[in-house]
Amino acid sequence: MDKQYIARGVSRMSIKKFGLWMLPWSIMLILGAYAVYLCLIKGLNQTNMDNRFAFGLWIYLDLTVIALGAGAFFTGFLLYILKKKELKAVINSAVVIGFICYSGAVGVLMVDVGQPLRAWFTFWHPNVHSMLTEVTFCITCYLLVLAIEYVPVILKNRKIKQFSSMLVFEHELHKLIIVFAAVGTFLSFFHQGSLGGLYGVLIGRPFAFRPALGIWPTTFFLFIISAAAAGPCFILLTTALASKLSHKHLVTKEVYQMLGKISGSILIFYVLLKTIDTLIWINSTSPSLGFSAASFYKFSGFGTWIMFTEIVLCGLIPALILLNKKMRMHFAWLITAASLACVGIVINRFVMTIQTLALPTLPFDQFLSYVPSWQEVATFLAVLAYGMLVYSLSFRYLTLFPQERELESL
Amino acid sequence: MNITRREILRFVGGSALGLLLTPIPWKALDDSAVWTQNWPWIPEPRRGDISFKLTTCSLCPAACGMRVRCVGNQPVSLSGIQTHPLSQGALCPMGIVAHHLRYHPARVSRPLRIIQKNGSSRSTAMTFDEALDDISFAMKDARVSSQTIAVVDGRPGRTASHLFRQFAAQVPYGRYISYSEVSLDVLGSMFEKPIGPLGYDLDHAQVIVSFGVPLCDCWGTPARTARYLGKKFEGKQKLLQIEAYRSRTSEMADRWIPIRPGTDAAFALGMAHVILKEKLSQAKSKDLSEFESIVSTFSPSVVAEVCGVSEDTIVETARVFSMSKPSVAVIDGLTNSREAQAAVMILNLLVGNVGWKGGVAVRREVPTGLADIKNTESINSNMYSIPDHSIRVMLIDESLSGCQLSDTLLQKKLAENGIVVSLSPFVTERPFCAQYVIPTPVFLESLTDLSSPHDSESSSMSISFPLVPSPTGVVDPIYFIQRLASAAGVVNIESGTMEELVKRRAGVLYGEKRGTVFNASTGQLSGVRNLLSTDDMWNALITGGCWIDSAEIVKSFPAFRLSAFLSKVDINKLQSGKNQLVLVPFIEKTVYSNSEISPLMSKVGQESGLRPFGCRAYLNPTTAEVIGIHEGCRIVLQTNKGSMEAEARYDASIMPGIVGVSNTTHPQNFIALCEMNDNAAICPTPVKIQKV
Amino acid sequence: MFPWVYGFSWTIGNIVFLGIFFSIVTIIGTTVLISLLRAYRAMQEHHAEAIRWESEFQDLPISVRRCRHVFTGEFKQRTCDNGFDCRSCATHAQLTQHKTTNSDDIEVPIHVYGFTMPMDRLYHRGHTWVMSEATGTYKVGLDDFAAHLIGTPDGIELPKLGTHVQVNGSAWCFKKGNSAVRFLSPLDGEVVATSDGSEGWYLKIQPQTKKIDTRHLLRGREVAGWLLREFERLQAKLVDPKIGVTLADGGTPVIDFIQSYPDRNWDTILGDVFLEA
Amino acid sequence: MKFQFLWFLAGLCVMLFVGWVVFPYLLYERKEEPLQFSHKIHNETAGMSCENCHAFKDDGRFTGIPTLSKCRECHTDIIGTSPQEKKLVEEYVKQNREIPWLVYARQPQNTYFSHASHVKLANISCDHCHGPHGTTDSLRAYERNRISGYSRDIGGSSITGIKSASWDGMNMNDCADCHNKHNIPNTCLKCHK
Amino acid sequence: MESNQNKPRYGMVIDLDRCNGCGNCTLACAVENNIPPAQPEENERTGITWMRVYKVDNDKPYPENRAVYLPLTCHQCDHHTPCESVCPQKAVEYDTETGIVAQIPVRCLGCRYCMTACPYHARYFNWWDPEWLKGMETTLNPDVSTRMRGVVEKCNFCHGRLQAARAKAAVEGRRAIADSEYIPACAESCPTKAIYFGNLADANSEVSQLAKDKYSFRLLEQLGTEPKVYFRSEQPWVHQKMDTKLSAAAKENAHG
Repeated sequence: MDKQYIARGVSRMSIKKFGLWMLPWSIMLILGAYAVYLCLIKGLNQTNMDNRFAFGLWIYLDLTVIALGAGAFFTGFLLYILKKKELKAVINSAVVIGFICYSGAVGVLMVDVGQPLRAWFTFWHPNVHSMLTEVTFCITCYLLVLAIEYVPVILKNRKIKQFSSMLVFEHELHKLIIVFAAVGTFLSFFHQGSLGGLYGVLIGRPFAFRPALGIWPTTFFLFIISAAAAGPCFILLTTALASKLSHKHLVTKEVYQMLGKISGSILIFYVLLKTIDTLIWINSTSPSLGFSAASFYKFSGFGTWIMFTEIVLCGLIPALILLNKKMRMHFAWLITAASLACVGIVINRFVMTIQTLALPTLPFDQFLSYVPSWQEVATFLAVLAYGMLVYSLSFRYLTLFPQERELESL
Repeated sequence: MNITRREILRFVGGSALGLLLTPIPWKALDDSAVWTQNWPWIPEPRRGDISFKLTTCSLCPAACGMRVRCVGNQPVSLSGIQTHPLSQGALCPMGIVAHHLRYHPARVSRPLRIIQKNGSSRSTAMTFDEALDDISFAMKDARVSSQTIAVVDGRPGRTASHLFRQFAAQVPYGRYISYSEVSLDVLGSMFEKPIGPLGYDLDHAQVIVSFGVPLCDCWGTPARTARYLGKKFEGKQKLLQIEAYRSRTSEMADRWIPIRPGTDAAFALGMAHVILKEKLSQAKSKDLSEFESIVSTFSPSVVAEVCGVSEDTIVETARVFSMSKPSVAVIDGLTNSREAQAAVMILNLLVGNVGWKGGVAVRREVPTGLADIKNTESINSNMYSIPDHSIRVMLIDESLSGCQLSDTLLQKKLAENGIVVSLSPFVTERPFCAQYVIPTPVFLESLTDLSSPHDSESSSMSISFPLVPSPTGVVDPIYFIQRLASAAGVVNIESGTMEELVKRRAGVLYGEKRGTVFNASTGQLSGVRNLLSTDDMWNALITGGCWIDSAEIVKSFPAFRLSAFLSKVDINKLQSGKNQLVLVPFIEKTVYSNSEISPLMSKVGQESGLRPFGCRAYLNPTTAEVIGIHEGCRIVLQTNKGSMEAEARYDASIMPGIVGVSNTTHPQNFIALCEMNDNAAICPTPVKIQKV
Repeated sequence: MFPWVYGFSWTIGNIVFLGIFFSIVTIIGTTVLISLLRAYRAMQEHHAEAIRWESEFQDLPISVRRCRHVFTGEFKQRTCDNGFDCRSCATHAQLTQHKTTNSDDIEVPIHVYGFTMPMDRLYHRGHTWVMSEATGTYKVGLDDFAAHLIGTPDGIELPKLGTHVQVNGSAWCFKKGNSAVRFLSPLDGEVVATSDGSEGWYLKIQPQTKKIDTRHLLRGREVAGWLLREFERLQAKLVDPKIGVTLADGGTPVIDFIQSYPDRNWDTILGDVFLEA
Repeated sequence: MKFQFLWFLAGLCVMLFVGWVVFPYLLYERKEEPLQFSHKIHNETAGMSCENCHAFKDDGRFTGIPTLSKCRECHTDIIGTSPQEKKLVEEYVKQNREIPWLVYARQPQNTYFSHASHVKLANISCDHCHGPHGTTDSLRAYERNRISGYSRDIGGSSITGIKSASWDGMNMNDCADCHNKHNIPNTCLKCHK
Repeated sequence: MESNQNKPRYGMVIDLDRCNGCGNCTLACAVENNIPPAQPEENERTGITWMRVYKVDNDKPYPENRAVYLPLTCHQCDHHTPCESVCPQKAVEYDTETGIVAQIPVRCLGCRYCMTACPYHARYFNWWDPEWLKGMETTLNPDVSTRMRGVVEKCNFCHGRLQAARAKAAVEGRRAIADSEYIPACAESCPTKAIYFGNLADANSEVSQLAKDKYSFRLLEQLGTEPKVYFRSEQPWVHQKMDTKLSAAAKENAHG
């Protein structure tokens, strides 16, 4: 029925089945929309955030998805700048993922701020010394870039490209895609970093504070590298997931291998730096602010195990797996390692956001915990649902994996 | 001509470009942001001339001078008058927000009839005259059935009080019941003849032994704490706080003596025992021998056992108390049994603090300038002298907050068909037992004279003068009593408005030519005799000033009986229930007796946890761990009188084995739990705790 | 944000930060604008067809994009990356330069699997042929393979007379079932006559130039090799998973494949055969 | 080709018209002052000076527009012939109702402005910000921005925000410009409360 | 950025040994600054209390348990003001004139980054729209604007009072104000005179004298943000708990 919209040579499930698949996600989205409505109309009292937990689930979510969405810029960078042709097989998917992550993040941010109608003040009266300003500027620009990168993928839809004008525009735009790849890389570099800087500059939070290299705290660079490491892993996982769900080979083994390899080599580098950074923090930074590093881990549930899990279990180990050719060849290992790596990043963002706020700074203050309200969770899930919907639609009607037709005809 | 899609698109494209070249998008963006900056649905402060007016706080007998900041005629904030001789610029938390009292959600502006039906109460508005008719009918009925008609006055010594007494004196079966929150009444009634109004002269005391009185927590004059601290740091005054809970006062005190709750009497008598044994007393009591026999059972060893302190502590305290002159022992009237109050007051008598500067001051009456009433039993009886279930009509003057009257006690004295008429600005949980509520003006609306604080050496008088008009429908208590009197055919009751009467009183004071007058606008204290006219006096008094009587040392006293109230004291009773969990109230009364005085009170309770609020039970961590409940979990407090749900909070400042609950949080269900002493005051109650 | 906005100051921070921001915005803006303008120009200059072919060719499976010189065995394996336009292909030039034209000139029609391919014409990779006429116009038609593959179309969409067709641009369309097939034009020129194919041809085309460049068209022996491969591909596609290989070699093939194998994915097959992505 | 562009131009022109003519007209709602007050008459005929009504109080506050009591000082009864005065006396003075003036220069509640420091210390004349208001014979209509709710005088008469005079426009930028000119520090708390 | 020579640096010294935790300061502050009362759901973590009194105890069991009441407000950090640098749109500003850290609600977009940056938790977010009892809105202070939902606010040493003092001075033709003319509501309302307020830049002022007192200390001094609120207590355990210079010195002596 919607055949003329589906690319030639690839098979998709029937429109009915597709509808059924979309249904739960749509419901989730609607529920989230309701939660958002509540937050905008009644105010942020709908959340469980408080004066101590000024940041909550949402900011954490933003940090995470943006880290995982880094695959978009990084793949683009590898493909168009470093000319890694193999990655052409996933670039479209990467772009869509990136677009989803960033638009989702920006959307949630708009709910998270108390006065969305004043959000543009940040542009009008920017305080360029604030990491958040850097983040805001870069993310909005980069979202624009991603949108533009998304356009050709859409225009390539079998039906749309019937219109010559569309096809021609796509063609011309695609010729210049390298420019966007370059700009995207530049922007991502800064906002991924600034997200790290966001916490690194908090002199008032000795748990997060890090000394500056140049004008940026070390977390700036750690975030960039960790994002670069996590991005490909996430692309790898999503691709694997997509091919699992659609029972198809979408890309060749080599592509998986390559993604894994790249990610692994960056990850090991990250783990190294992270370790050094942590050691410096334990032995110099934190004591100089009058806090023994140990004092941060004496609270139930938030022991040193987190640090271990983050750096060793979900950092070093996956890195080694990915770097080991034999294990990498083994698909199960590849997936495990990739997942671990992503989990590692997720934990890192959690520690930076939630643990930082949970820890007391005043000598007479206590350790506080926080449980998000259903409105927060619903909004969170809505972003997930939104991602699922956009990705499913794109997967069905657009060519996310150029190799698919080839692999199918075999 | 027909327009193609293409053409429409072109048109739209053109207008889109055009739009960007117009101010519309930018102006809209800007103005919408401006709109958020003036959030339409939040109130905007009124503009107007700023002025400062002076008056006196009428919330409690402390009668603090107040500087009222007004926008136009609207009071917007209150602060103290630094030069004020009594309040010295200090206010209590209630005083700080007293100007919000007018907007109390439970404010009433029409007389109400309240019908109680199985727990729930339904109120219907009625006219003033209807209310008057109903009440006078009940009074007639009382006359027929020869039942008591009582007027309860929580703030004696005012002009209004005098009218109440006139009323009670003349109406058949009338009783005027003054009810002051301090234990000095008990002391007074130990003498054979009344010796005039008493007051603690805390300022000149060298040693203060306080039995759980929140002296540094806005008890009495809010300026008290500052004065004490000043003396403390100069080493001129010592405060010994005897209390189970490490309260604010204990923190400030020089010495904190933790004793088991409810054993104050034992401790005091223990001290008496030492004082007598060590011949530290020269008291000439008629019943000394009788008293000695009672006290003999309270040897330090036994008392130490009972109170959970060391013998030395008792001995030492007794010595310090009796050897350092002047010294004074203080205990709170509302939260302690009468024998406890008596036991402590005895200490004052034993070491001869009464009438001694720095002890218990004997103050002179402040003349009212109104017709005298012959001193019959009907005008100086107290709650206890009234037989239970005898009162048919009970008028309670609650137009001024400050003094808490135990509802349980009222209920006890009320006849089955008895009715309670509350003269109150609100219907809060306080007059919940009333059948009629006569709306009265609140602070800043009402004119009233104020009697002396409990904690000053000499009598004083000040006037709370209205700065804003009271809402239509509210009536002044004296107008009500005058109308009721005429309805009941009482003839000799003072006529005239409050202002006239109070002005008359001021005139009389001026005539007496004694004492000094403080003029807040000049900050000057001047002798009355230096004033030019009664108007000077009046003007000074209605603008935050006050008249202070000159102190005089009383030479001779009537005889007194020490063992008057001790009949019921039984060491074994005090022994009992030692190792069980007990429920005790936190004395938060001074601040919280009217916690809804302003919704801003949430800042010191709900929003900061600074003061106990809500249904929270505070336990010592060790106790809590023994019972196995963790911080913040919901628990049920189970006494043999009932049960109540609460949230458990750890507090290391509480004695193990105690569950502390603020006596101000949801009083009904809390009070229902507790056992009452003869004073109908909450006393430590054995309690069991279950998790929800 | 701008110097005239309240609170702006010429600090290094502002200059650098906002400088970078504005240059990035400019870059993004101009790039989009450029591609828009280019697209507009391309449309004006009728490059649409060429561009479409270029982009479609990129998306064709490699199996389809074989170089013609593989059919003649000159290469074992080679994929064309020039959109089947040998006119501008260096490799093709050097491979063909020393060949004498008559070497592979043959008159007799070739028969492969019962398809007849007359040699009096040149073949396009999209299964159309060109035959010159005395009048200087060129006849364009479908080859036997295509004819058999499609059988009788349900409908034909022919270009208006006077339309300008170009090499690898779409020339005319068939409707078959619910899928449409467009045929690529083998040469540039103006359509002077059209026919429903009853006489074997569909278009008559008048090229601008007297002499037309036909280097990109298949001729002579390579036609056989080409058709062989095409047939193999078709066979592979038609293989019924259950039955296995059918249509015994030799013998005359069925007239209408689509009708005889209705359950196959014809959309894809026709796409592969007629070079449509 | 040309024809196609006509459509584009049409769209453009329509929008420009709407944006520059219709929009400003719709944006502001005009309200007449409750009473027509003539500064001219009060200065020239009655020979009053600005300070008579717009004075400072000892606590440093500026009276701004005087309250009814000020008017009452002279207008207890009708002393002139003007219908407006009649209205004043009958509707306000007699009934003791404050006159609900619409203040052109009213700043939002989040803004603090000290006349004292500007007039007494900086010696800025009234008309520098308020224009030749003191010589007018009548009160113009008050224009309220429908979206922001501000008086048009705050944003300035021109929709573009370009000032035609020192008193045209009283928004943050106008204050800031003057402060910068005399390099008075522009700290937020100076003007925001 | 011109030099801040001979400009006032307003600060506080709070004597913990005098504070009895009555809560006057909190209430006076709320009245002065139009802080709305709590909504029913509001609690210690979502409430707005610019001046907030904490009970700090010595972690010892009963009856050794001792406590002081610690009024905590914005410390107006003088150096690397943590909240200022992080605000994306200059809604937070260090006032070079007074050393007071300004929070401008109408510029704030409510991202709450400054709250995460503040080591003292002295910043509060308007989770609810402000609501007063009917009629109570007439008791609002015209010198302070009411804030809307979704913005951050905090103590500014009752800047409205400073403005009033300045205006008064201006009328009298004075450019500077005397220290005595300006005192925040909390300090004014303290019944035990535990809060001293004044100009720290003036070496002779009472506050700067007290600040130099050996029993005075600052919270989290090691962060190097130069807070302008000092605390004072002669009780050793307080210094231990807050781990102040004094307690450090004491430890030194104990060892050597």
